[in-house]
Amino acid sequence: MPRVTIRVQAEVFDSAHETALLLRGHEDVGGVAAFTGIVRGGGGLVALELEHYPGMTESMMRRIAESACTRFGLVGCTVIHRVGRLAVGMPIVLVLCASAHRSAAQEATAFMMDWLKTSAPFWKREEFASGHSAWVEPRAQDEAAKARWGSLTD
Amino acid sequence: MPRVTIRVQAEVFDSAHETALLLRGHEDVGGVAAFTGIVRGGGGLVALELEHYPGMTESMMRRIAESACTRFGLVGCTVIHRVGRLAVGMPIVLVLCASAHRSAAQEATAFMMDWLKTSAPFWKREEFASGHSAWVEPRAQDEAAKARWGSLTD
Amino acid sequence: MLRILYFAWLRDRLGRSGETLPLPQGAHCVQDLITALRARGGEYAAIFARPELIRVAVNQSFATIAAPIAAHDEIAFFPPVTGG
Amino acid sequence: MLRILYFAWLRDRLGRSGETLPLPQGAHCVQDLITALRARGGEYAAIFARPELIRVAVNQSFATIAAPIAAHDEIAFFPPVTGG
Repeated sequence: MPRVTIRVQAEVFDSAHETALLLRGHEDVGGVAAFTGIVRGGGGLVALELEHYPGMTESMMRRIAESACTRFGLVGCTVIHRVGRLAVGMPIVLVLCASAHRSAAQEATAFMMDWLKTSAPFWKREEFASGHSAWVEPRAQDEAAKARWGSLTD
Repeated sequence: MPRVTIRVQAEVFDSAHETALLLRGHEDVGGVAAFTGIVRGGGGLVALELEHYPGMTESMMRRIAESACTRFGLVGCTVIHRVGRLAVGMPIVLVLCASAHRSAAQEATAFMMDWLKTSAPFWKREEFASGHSAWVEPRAQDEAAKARWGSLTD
Repeated sequence: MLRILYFAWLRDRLGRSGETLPLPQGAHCVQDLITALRARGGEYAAIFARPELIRVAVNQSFATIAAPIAAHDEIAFFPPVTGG
Repeated sequence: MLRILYFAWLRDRLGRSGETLPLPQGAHCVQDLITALRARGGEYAAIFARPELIRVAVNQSFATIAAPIAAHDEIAFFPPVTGG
């Protein structure tokens, strides 16, 4: 069985520690691909406030992770998504995929990010230096990126 | 100018530390993609011995990294390749790519790995539990993977 | 009782994160619930007049407005997600 | 003097990691150097009889066997690379 770890947390994550946990006891891993999403500054942005739907979020994250393991033959994967107030430069999300071969790990990471962005119930509100704040609009290109994978369980 | 770090070393690397160095002072990064290559066990393999061509290795790694920064508009990238004897489960290579948007970082990581595997002068010798050892044969699929990118400076 | 949840700007505009509600008379699907909520007027009418801006989950799975609902279901309304 | 380097199984089979050598009489390109090395016989003849198994770098850049060489160049022979 692939090793799947899912977490929603306010705290920062330690990608090296998570990688060590993912790999522990596995000698059949040839590569680990990772993606860390970061709060990008610009336009006076100070922070993001991340809200989620407890329960549904974790179940969607697990479905996405298990689907990636099956589709790409992963040894395991880890997805950690932060919630709460995250200042510019702070990490938001970590996806780690471990597999025997490199391309599977890299493609699975892209697949999981595309699905997370469009199917896990998180919402971002932007806080600006001016004091103004606004909910982030969804981007059509995120839906298009997800669409190339077909359905979650293809 | 993109921030480019190239190293060939015997010592293990710390991906979290390298990521922090890559991001320091940059507020324009939205994501960091990483790939860590690991000595995969199986078939009685005990360790790899990694040899390289000092001087040419670093200059090829730098050319590949700078090409990736230009082609994908990276904020910066880090490539660390280990040499010497590496037991099963040990990390061999780390590629980190930081960019404003996710897909550029992920594609640049794949690009750099494809070029490293086929154009940086490293050679692997496999050591087996039986005492037998053998130089690793190049794989045709690695050349094919590189070919999809055109030339290094396209 | 239905458990209704509102997230993100729906919660901001409605001034509440959720409510419990008996299944409205004759309601069989999400659309029937939306019709009942619109009938309250005010922000409810304004928000639910534009269902294309809203996503729905029934019992924590994405659903369409044609999805059947029953007493004790958890029904969430929220904008398209923007995590990751 | 040319500086010649051998890596991986070429070094193992030749029993040396490199050598210095005057530019052979009349040699203008890598192929001319290979011809001179083959003429030594033994492992040199065996290895350089199959140039398709060997890659060449001149002054630390990949080169073809048609690449020109000159005194003081660094010329490396090695198998296709297998790092990463």
